[in-house]
Amino acid sequence: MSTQMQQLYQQVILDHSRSRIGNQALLRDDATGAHGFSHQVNPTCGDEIELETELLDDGTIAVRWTGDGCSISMASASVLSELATEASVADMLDIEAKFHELMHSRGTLEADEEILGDAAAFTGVSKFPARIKCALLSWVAFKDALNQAQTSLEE
Amino acid sequence: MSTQMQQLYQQVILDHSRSRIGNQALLRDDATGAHGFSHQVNPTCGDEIELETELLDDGTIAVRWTGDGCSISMASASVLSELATEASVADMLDIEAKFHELMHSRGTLEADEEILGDAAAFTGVSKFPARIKCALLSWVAFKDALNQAQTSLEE
Amino acid sequence: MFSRLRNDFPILDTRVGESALSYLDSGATSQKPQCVIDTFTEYFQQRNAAVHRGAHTLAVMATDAFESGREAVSNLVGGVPEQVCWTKNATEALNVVALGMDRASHGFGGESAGRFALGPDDSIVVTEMEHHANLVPWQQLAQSTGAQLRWIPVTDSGELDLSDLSSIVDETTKVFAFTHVSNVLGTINPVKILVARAREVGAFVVLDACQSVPHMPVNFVDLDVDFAAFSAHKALGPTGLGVLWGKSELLNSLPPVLTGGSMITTVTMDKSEFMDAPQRFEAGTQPVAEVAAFATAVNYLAEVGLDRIFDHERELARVLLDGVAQIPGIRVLGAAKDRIGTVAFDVEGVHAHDVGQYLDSQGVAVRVGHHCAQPLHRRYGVTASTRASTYLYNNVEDCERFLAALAEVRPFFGVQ
Amino acid sequence: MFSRLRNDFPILDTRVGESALSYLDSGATSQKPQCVIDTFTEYFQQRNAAVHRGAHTLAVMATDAFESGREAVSNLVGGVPEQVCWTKNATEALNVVALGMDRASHGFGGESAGRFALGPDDSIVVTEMEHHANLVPWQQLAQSTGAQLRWIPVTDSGELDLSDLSSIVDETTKVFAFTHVSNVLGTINPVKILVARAREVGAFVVLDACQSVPHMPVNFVDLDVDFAAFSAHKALGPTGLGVLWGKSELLNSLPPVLTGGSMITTVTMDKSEFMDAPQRFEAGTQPVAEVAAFATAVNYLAEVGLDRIFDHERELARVLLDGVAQIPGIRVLGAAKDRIGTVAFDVEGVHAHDVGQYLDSQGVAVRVGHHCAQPLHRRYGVTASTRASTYLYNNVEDCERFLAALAEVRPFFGVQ
Ligand SMILES: Cc1ncc(COP(=O)(O)O)c(C=O)c1O
Ligand SMILES: Cc1ncc(COP(=O)(O)O)c(C=O)c1O
Repeated sequence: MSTQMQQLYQQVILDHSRSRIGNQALLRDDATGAHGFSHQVNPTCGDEIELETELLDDGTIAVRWTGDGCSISMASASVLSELATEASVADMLDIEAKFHELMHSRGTLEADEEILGDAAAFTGVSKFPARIKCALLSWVAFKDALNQAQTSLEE
Repeated sequence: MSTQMQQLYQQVILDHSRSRIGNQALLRDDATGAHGFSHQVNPTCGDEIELETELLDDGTIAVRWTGDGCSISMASASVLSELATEASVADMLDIEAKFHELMHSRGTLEADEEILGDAAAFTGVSKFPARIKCALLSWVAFKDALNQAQTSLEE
Repeated sequence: MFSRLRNDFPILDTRVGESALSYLDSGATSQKPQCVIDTFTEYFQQRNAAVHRGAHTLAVMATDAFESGREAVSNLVGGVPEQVCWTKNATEALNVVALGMDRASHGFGGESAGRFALGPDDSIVVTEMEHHANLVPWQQLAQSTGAQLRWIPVTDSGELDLSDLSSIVDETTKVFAFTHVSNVLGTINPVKILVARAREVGAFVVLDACQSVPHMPVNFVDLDVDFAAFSAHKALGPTGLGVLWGKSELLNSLPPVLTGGSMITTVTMDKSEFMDAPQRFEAGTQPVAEVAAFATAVNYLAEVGLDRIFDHERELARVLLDGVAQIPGIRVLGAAKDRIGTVAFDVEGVHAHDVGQYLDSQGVAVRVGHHCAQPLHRRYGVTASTRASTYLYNNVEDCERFLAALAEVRPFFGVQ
Repeated sequence: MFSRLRNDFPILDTRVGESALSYLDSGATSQKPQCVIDTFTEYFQQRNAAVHRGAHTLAVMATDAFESGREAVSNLVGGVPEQVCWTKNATEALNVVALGMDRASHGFGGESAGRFALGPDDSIVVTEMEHHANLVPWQQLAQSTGAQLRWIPVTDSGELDLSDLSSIVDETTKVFAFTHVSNVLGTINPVKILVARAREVGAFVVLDACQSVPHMPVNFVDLDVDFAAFSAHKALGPTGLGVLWGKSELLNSLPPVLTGGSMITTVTMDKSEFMDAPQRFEAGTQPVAEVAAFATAVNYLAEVGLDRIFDHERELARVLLDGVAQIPGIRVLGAAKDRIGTVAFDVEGVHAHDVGQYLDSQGVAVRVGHHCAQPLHRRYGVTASTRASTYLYNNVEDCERFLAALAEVRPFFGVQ
């Protein structure tokens, strides 16, 4: 097995791809409080995710999602959901930006594990251009949904 | 000067391209007897010819044409007109077939001067694929117009 | 002979990381023999020029190369050179037909184009196994004209379900467009039966021959189709070139879609008149070097013999299918007997993307995703599959390397 | 430097019969430097695969090559890579805009496409010097929508006659399509003035940049055009590739014309949704090897510098014009000061075909005919002309050989 493959499929990723934190029924219209929803499709492979964010009173974000996709995309959604339970909105936006940057680094950046947590395990993905979109799919949905949640709060 | 050029631009051709037998006003609706008309365009260069045939009582064909084109196409129309004044319809169809064959021979056929007369001078043209259409333009018009003249006779 | 000709394809000797390459993605695009690559070099070094409009020597040589490509193709698929129109890919070719009919339906092309006009009382029939290229343009035509879009369903075993053929293709049907061979299932469809039904109701037949022409002997005249499309790049030829083949009389009355230079006779500021096929559909500077290279490819295919290629690939298909059947947790999509060397499958518990990635790490190149056939995948309850597809340069070793790697996929991802 | 780079073009060393070659037909198509030819070889030998949809290593390399082509082009002409859509030639690019508007006029593309809809109260404006590629598609659009087609006339000196600009381009004008540089006259049009007028009336600007991008520095963002088109083959690149450049917001709301694989997000049997630009306009397998080769060409051009190429060709133009003026019986079409190295002319008493044939016999390759600009030729009272056109690899010797041969034409045909 090549080291690249081991870097790509870290055990953390394989675990998350199976455990899938946040992978649960969406509340949709039943959700209370400030929430947002996003549906993202990766047209090159048909992978998709539906993701819902809810701004909680303690300042963290509840993330729920359902989706169909490869281990990278599913693990990424799971890691995202886990991070959200412990981070403030500002922290999550920071993590999102750092993760985005990491994914486009083509393996040249080192991940800040302190900030990225389990998401640091995706460092190897950045060397596989065809898989970057997989890793980012849930994050794109998250940013979109969060944006809506914040907007609904302002109204 | 290359021999190919001399073969292409035989003196006969240059002479015909200037004297232009048959190059005269068309009678159009004023024509009497069995006649036909054809308009042909060479889309690659915009050359065109309008050609009229009239079946004469002596069995020959009067050819009148106006056109705009290169020396090859103009000389070809002139030679055609000249041949028509002395040939029967059957002879002309034979000449047309032989000329057509000669033009597509890529220089491999020898022209039958007995039958083709001045048209034999076009042998060199067949080695210039881009010029074959020039040589054939008036003949295509002739065949088309003659066909019409014959049809009008039958009616 | 097939073991020898492998040497003609230099890319097959490249390495993927530390592994040798087993290229099993020819359904997407084929690799090129050195002679095809050399034709490019030779063309650009010795006879590159704009075709048709030139009197100079280079232009004459370029025109020769261009026109002899038509001859090579018509020798391959039947008919005369004038029936071969160049497009940029098969997708454009199919669009030219669908959009030409669209234009005919909106009054273009005069009286002779009237036969191509569709309206709300008409229907268009496709199949559930179509590549998007032979589906979306017909959806667009239906939307534009109000015609109804219908389709022949696919059975569990990956064949067309013809039980309702005569009610799906009926008197309202103006166009029947279907693929000769499925790019996912590998199934070879019974063209003659489908054409016969189209003839009964007077529908035009449009054949997507993308996956047949490269892999088996095909003659469009014998098949009696009205239009057919395929791509050079899947048949040892270059990218950037496709073929629209049609019956001359139909081509000459179908309104052109792309207009401009080299397809007109007379242009005034107000109005233009169009040439007959093939130029009618060849607006602007054409892929001339590509045509020259494709002529070389077609001659190469003819020399090997498409019947022999077909047999060779059928053998590889058997190796693939037998091998895959031995590996637990693999579901092959479709099970047609009449097929080419294309096998798509679902690996239980592992997404196709991950399957493909693992195979790639072993030097085995396959395709993953929906293969531009989303409805067909939906039919089988999946959004994506993994597809191995062969060509004349593949050998049993390629298949075995693929099978060995595939057997390791579920263990690697911890699925049992 | 220009004398050295001539060695990069192998075809320039070939012979025409017994003569050396002076290639003065770059207005039709350019010759290719060896590095562009090598890119083809390298691509097909080392990284050929279908792009985007593949997880395997070859597919990733092919995708990289393909996408880096967009970057090279956007560096050349301005904007970002997503504004660069690949087509098969400039003609297709212009058609995609005109036909996209046609489809918008027939209800395609939803609300956001409404701005592209034309009707009988609207007008489309072109010029009398357009190549058929930028005229016929607009005629078709006018015919399809009932819009009026108008044009800016050309003066005797070969420039646009702008005296009635504000009445020709008026409040009814939805599209103003014009060429940056005439392919016959060599005239460089005052784009900024024309764009300014279009902006006053809210018309979309479509620029035919076929003859400008290869020969001078051009930045579509600075010029503030909405859409622009050019071909790779005229700019040292391969055949089979063109560029449609547009403002992103406009590209994303223009209905696509060619539909099929790789340009959709979701497809059901009934309905499809389309991606944004550039994929929106790239249905089917794209000319990938061609894009890779064109990236090499663009980098080559950038290295030489388009400002220097422009100066070099302007010098050659002067040599040509001065020389032709010395030869009796030659009438040059147009006399614009602001021009590229393109000179078209009529030889009194000798048809252009014969002129070209004679020049070819001396190894000088020029173009003869109407150069896909019949209305412009009619404007000058001729059906055909002879055109010499330069590029960076031409030198003064080419011009002198051309002039020497031209001087012999009338004597050879016995005209005085
Ligand atoms: C000004 C102009 N516009 C459009 C075209 C058409 O380009 P293409 O034939 O590459 O589509 C050309 C060249 O033929 C041209 O010179
Ligand atoms: C069956 C089938 N039809 C159509 C196409 C489209 O061909 P292209 O992408 O070359 O236009 C393909 C290949 O992608 C195919 O396999």
